[in-house]
Amino acid sequence: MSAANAANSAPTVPGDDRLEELRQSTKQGFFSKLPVIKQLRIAVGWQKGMLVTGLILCGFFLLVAIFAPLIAPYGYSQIKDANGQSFPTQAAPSAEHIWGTTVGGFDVFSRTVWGARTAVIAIVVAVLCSIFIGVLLGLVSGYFGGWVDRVLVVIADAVYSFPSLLLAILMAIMISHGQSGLWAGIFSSGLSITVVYIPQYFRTIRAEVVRMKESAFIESARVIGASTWRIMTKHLLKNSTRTLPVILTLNSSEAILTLAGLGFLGFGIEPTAAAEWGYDLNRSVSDVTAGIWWTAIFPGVAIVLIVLGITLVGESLNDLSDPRLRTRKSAGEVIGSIEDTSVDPSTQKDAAEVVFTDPNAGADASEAPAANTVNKGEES
Amino acid sequence: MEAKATAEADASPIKAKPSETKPKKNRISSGFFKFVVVRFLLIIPTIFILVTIVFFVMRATGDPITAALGGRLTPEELQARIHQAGYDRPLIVQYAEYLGDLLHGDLGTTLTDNQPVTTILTRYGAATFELALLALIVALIVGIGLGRIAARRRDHAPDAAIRTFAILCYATPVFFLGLLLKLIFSIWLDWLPSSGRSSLASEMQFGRLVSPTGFYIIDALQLGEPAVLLDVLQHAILPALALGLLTAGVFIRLVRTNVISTYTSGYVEAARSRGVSEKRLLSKHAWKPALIPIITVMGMQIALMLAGAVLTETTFEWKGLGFMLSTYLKARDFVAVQGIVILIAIIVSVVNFIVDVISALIDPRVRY
Amino acid sequence: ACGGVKDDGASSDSNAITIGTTDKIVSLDPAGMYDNGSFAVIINVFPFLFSQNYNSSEMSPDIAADEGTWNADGTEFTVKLKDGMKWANGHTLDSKDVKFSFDRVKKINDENGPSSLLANITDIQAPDATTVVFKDSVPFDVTLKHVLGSPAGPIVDDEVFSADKLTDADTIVKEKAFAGPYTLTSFKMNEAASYAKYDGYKGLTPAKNNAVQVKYFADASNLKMAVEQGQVDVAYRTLTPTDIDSLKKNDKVKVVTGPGGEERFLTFNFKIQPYGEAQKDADANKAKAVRQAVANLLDREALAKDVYKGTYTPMYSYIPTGVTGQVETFKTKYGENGKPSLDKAKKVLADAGVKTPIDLKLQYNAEHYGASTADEYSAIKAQLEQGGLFKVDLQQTEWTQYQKDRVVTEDSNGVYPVYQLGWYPDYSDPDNYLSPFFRDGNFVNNGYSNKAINDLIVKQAGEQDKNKRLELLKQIQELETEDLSTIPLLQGAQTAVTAKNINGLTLDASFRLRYASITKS
Amino acid sequence: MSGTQILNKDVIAEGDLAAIKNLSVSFVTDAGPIKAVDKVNLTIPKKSIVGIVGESGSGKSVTAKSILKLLPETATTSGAIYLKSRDGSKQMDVLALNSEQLRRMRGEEAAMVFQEPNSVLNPVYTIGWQIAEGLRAHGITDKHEQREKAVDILKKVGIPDAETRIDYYPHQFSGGQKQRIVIAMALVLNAGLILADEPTTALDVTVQAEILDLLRMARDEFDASVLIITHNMGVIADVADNVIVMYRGHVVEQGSVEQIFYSPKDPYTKRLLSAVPRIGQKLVVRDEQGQVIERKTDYRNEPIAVKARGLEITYPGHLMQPAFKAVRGIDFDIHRSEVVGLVGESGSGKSTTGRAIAGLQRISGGSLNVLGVEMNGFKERDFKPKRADIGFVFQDPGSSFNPLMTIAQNVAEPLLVHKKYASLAEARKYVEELLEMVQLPKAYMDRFPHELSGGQRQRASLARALALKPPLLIADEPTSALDVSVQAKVLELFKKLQVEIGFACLFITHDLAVVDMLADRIMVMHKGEIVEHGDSDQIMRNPRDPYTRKLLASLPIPDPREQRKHRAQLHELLAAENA
Ligand SMILES: Nc1ncnc2c1ncn2[C@@H]1O[C@H](COP(=O)(O)OP(=O)(O)OP(=O)(O)O)[C@@H](O)[C@H]1O
Ligand SMILES: Nc1ncnc2c1ncn2[C@@H]1O[C@H](COP(=O)(O)OP(=O)(O)OP(=O)(O)O)[C@@H](O)[C@H]1O
Ligand SMILES: [Mg+2]
Ligand SMILES: [Mg+2]
Repeated sequence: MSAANAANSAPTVPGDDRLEELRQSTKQGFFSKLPVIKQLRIAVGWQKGMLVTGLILCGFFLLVAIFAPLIAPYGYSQIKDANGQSFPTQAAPSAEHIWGTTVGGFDVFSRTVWGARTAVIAIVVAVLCSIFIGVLLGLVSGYFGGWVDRVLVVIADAVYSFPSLLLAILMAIMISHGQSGLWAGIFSSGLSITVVYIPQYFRTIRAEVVRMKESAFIESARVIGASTWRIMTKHLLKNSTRTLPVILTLNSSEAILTLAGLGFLGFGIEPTAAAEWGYDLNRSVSDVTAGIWWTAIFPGVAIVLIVLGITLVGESLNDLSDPRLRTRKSAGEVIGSIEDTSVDPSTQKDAAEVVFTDPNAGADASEAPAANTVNKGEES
Repeated sequence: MEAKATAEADASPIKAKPSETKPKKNRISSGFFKFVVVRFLLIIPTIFILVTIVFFVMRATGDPITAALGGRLTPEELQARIHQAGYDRPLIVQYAEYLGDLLHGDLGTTLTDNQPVTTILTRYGAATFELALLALIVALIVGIGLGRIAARRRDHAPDAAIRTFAILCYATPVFFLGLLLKLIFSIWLDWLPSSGRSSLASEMQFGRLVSPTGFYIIDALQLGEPAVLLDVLQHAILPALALGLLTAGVFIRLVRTNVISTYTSGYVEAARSRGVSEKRLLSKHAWKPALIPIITVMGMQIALMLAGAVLTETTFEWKGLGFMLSTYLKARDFVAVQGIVILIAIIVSVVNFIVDVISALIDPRVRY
Repeated sequence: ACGGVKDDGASSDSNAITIGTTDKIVSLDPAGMYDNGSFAVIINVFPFLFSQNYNSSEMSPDIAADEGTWNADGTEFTVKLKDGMKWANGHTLDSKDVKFSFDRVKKINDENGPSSLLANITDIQAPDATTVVFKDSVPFDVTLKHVLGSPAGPIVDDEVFSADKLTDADTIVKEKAFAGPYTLTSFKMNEAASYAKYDGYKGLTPAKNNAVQVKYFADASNLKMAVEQGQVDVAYRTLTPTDIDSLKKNDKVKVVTGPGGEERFLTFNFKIQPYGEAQKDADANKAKAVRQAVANLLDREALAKDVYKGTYTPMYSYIPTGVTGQVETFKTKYGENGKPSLDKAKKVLADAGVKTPIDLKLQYNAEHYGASTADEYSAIKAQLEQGGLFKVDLQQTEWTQYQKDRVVTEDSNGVYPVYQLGWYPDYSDPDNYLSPFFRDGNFVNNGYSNKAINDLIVKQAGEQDKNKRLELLKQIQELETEDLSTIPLLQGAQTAVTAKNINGLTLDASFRLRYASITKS
Repeated sequence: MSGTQILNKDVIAEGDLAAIKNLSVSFVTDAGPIKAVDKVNLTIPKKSIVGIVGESGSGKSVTAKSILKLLPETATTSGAIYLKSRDGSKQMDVLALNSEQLRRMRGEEAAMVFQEPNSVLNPVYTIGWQIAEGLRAHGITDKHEQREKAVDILKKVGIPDAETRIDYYPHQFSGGQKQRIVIAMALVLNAGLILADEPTTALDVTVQAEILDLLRMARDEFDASVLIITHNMGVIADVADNVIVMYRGHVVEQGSVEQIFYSPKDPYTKRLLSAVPRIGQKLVVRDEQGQVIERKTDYRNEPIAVKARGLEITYPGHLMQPAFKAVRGIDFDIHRSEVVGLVGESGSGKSTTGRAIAGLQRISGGSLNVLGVEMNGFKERDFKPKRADIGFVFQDPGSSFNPLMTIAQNVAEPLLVHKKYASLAEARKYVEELLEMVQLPKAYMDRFPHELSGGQRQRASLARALALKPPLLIADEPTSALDVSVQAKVLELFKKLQVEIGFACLFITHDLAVVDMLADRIMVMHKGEIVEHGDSDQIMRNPRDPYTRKLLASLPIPDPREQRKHRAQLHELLAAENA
């Protein structure tokens, strides 16, 4: 990750990569090198605020998703309580149903909570599948070039330029041909989103690979005689995926919106298979006009918040990984001086002796501590 | 153009120094036209691929006869009708046939309501176009305005507020936003109509037009009735706002990032070192170079806008292509869906093409 | 800028009655439609030989001059037409038009068309200008008059319509090929239509108003807002239960209801239902016990009230309320007075020696039957699971696939053991609720066949004597209630919401909204 | 920082234009704040050229930028920068100016010429517009006047056809022309002080000489003072009147150019001067005992490793561009254990040739025989075993390592690929030896490439190239990314290894002095052709080809007196050429 930073910052801030080294020399735990943690450390001010807000939101929804069975008082398709008493329909929020019930008698709170789980699973399915396929295709296409590349690019561009929701709808109809059980429903939605995102990963990875293919370290691997397979797996794969976290978060939020859109248009997951916010919103449209606000507001706000959270994280990561978009604290205590970044090898123990035929050359150069030479120039 | 350029050179042989390799001043050279033509031809494979994908996917989604009469006729009768319509022939034959028709410019007639697809496209295309245009205006005003403010006040409170607003625009599904807007403006305040493109009365008025354009604003002007125009505008506000804000969210971000990155570039710093004021740096020196990536992404955004239009149009019953598309999809009317998809593909490709040409024109570095 | 404006004042009648609907039109040409939305337009602009009078389920002459007569062996049905009728465009309306209309439906045989309804009619003759003779393959076919009033029955102008292909809406409107209570003055497919009273109509239901305008909505909630905000005077078909419920409380509008012909039912696949014929443990008795247990456990009232808020009513019979011959056999045979009975269900199963709980895969289709179906079926699931007799696995499949999967064919036993179906009648004759379901070669295709019932159905279809026919219908229903090929659940109610100043709106057993009766004060 | 910013009392000595007092600058970085410039004091006399030299990162640019207060928000400054207005009427403390005063000062009193002309010109505006922007900012709003002035200044800096070229976009100019335009932008405002930050680093020597002439013109004709920042002692010797030496954020020495070159006081200055490569200075390496070590064999008797005849290399054109012939039929041989230097200006095809030998670039015509394999139409499969026999050292040591692999992994890569060792663990011992050979301590083995300094990385890169003890090494500008002092060490190491191992070597560089130190023979490339090749002594002292001569004459000698003569020669040569 820090390599990514060094590469990024080199053209804009002079000497920044040397600073990177400096930072490395002050030992840090493995933990702080993890993408998000690292960014969290460098963020300041509003930027930090936005990142933290995003992380809190994401974490919150993740926890809700994981502990849904504990948090939700009822099941997502439960319409009778333990005594066999049917829930009231469209009941206003009350002690039993803190966020009220829907037209079908579902508990809004429970469905909203279970919905988080569906959303998270859908994201994971969609993003994992599309990353896997997209990265693979991008790698192959970018490295080999040729007509396979050209064809893939045209296809990817065609698919990419096609409104994603439409494609997702088509895929949803096609995939949901089979029966839609719990997982089948989630998977079919997830997969229909996948199709939309493969081209995005493909494009990103391919661009990165094409750029890197010409770079010195890939060329040096070629000079060495490394096989194509080795170059792709050892050298290209890891290095080309550094931009993924950002796209990943941004795509996750789009995945949620697509899932909700599918649900809203009635191509999504069945209510008895899982709770899905878009579907709930669809069902609550007529409630809203009848003054029954609680069935729409909660799932709606849940969508907004989870997308907000993910997008905040994604955008912050994006800004923080681009030095031009990153702010730093504006003043503070000086922790190091320029000495630490000197590239003059004379102070380094391993320095080799230099001997020129030039008789003037001062052969010994191991002294010259900088500190006591300050202001020397003033006399002139 | 080439001929003209040489003629110019001949006419002014003032300093005909043959010394250096002199770059042509006139950038619109034959090379540029070659670029335009090649770029234009690239549209064809894109459309071909989309048509192919949609054709096969649509066939895998079922047939319109079952969709319409499945719960009504006996399976034998259904099968007979499917056979009569030829939907049970090998797919590849149907595909070849469809492509053949397509090459003759024949998009076919819809299966579910027997209308020529071209009619559907012109009639509903106008509606979508109107909505997209209005939304684009909203998006551009909000997006560029706020985006530039955010870039200038970067990392201060206004920036954070604008960015959060942008994300919220983007994070709120258009149908939820639509619901809220309807709730507020048509139910509580009762200011604006909740759906449709015009009231029934205006609709009837449009019937009087000899040559309706399908753009209701233009049609209302044609009619010359202020009441109709007002009615049409009132209907357009909410959908345009919903779709426009959705897009504006993306635009804000786009403008902000790109302006910041040009604003911190070498040439802006150099201009600053020559005493150019900050205001001018932002409005000229940083803005125009930022425009190139902005325009490129905005082109892409138009595709997303069409996708957004499906949801917006359904939410507000704006009877445009997106609305019809979801209707025809439900009816498994593959001819209609394919027709609309082709049109969308063409629009998207053409927009991207135009965007490429425009950015080639703006960006003097791109030489052909 | 106003150069391109036509001057016909007809379309801008400020006093017109405005109607909003979520119906969808497929075709304005009768030969190309077999759906409610299109038929709703067609009944108002085309004449029929026979149609139902207000609040009656019997067929009365519309442009026919008499009730029609059968010949001695019941193979020919002769109808006389009224004299001197004209189309709105001035063409004469005579027997040639009638023959032309039916011939072309059969000839065109459009894939979306109603030609299948005319299966019994073998030939039509027009011996003179006011006489039409139908040859029918079923002796004394009691359904014939209904068919003549069904989607296959509109009479069209032979000088405007094409004999062998569909005629497009623009031509029909431009040529004024109308002779029903109204003419269409402007028509925009699925967006708006405006009707003007046709004074030349001499049929059963002449218009009581001068003009009607219809606006087409796609989304019920928008239609609801429109009627609430006074943008339309009448909202008809199909508001959601929630909408209707909230509009009932709104005193700016009236809610008008009437019986509906739509039926919703559960279907058992006789091959693969528990203990079905294709199962390893096939046992006809046990299978029947399972069906009867289900019948005992269903609580129709709860469904109608909780899920549908009265927009559907409980259906305890194979023939819906409002149609002749209905006997509420389910009320007496299963449950307790219309309420579910767990004890009875347990007993039935125990008697047949069925092990409980029974795993039941239940399929439904909200895509086709409306979003509320999801609530309906989760309620049914809860009802069946109530006493622990069943474990229900609810499933849904995309509609076209559903249609393929549900049926039993020569090479497939179908995929769904129990599933949802719905039925919208072609005409409101009891036969239309029996033949399509239980006669051999029916549309349900669930592997059910019962010779006795089949014979009885054939018999009632040719029974001229009303009382005898009623007796036959009762027998059929009772037998079928024992067999339970399907279990009727709900009957649709028609609901319209009108502004306070709208009167005369009639929702009756014709199951259609006829604009003619509406008045505005 | 409140109070008066325009000072009335004289804080700057009579003959001086600017004075910096106790300037300190610190930056906030991801790792925390860092001090980049520490209590710097310096003065800039009127009408003189002051050069600042010092290693990379020593604070030269930061100092220059502070004069215009152009530092980013993350910088904190203390101290004072006093600047006299051109007419001497006003004196100001730059750091205390308010934003409007600052804006007016920028360009009018002091102007900046940046290093990279490509990024400093706005690509989407014509140069005329950009020049006019400066004028506009300083009160000249009349369009005609703006244009007139712009044309005028463009002519002055030697842009031909200024009247028409003024409406061109930056990309339509060559690198040297762009730099002239940037200088024109500074001159047009008639600033008293021109700050030139490495104005020639990106340019070829021939162009560099012209730009330096231009700076002299600024002093002599425009009466401006010029502060020039550079790494290149030759450039200093060529143009500077006064020199400031910076080291690690401090000014270690300031004095006249003669004083610095002939009697440096500070040890760093001495070291710097000694590390500067000079023509005619042969590199001699000694073993631990201080004995000079020499190559045992005479390369002339060795077999030929690389043989090119009529070698042509073409880059295929993309969608729109035509194909580009980068190498146009060249002949050469490289013997075993011989070092052949390949010099030439940027874009002449040097790298392309090197890459072709390494099998990285297909050749399009002629014949190229590398270690017995014909490269015209070669198959990767056939060539693969030979790859073990070829080492390649890249220009940028940083980017030639996989950033996600440790140094040990990177260096062991060729060993593993050619199955000399089965695993990294087994290879470790040998890698250790290799690193020792290039004098990198073991401790660096498990570091990542970016955790090493440039010089260390280049040494590791040498270790990797030599891991398989290849008989042929191609070094593509292996030291041009390094500071002179680091460069000296790497070159020395290189020479030592060459003597020890005796590989044949193609040494690509654009620095004639470097190649002279190292090479047995030299080839001069120009526009894809080899214009001259022969023994290095012969080429350096008796160049026959006019291009070689121009190249040599343009190369500034890091010795002010010599350089003065040398410059006269160059001018003669150019005059002759133009005649
Ligand atoms: N914007 C900045 N943020 C943080 N550190 C910076 C910034 N600009 C410069 N520095 C640091 O200040 C130190 C001095 O930088 P400066 O650019 O003045 O060096 P230089 O002497 O010009 O080097 P070079 O010859 O490489 O241009 C360097 O260590 C650099 O990393
Ligand atoms: N991949 C490529 N595609 C097209 N043209 C190229 C490519 N690489 C180099 N060239 C062109 O070939 C010519 C020779 O390039 P080369 O890199 O060999 O020059 P060089 O002498 O090494 O220059 P430098 O000193 O700047 O490295 C240049 O004009 C360059 O623009
Ligand atoms: Mg610098
Ligand atoms: Mg090179």
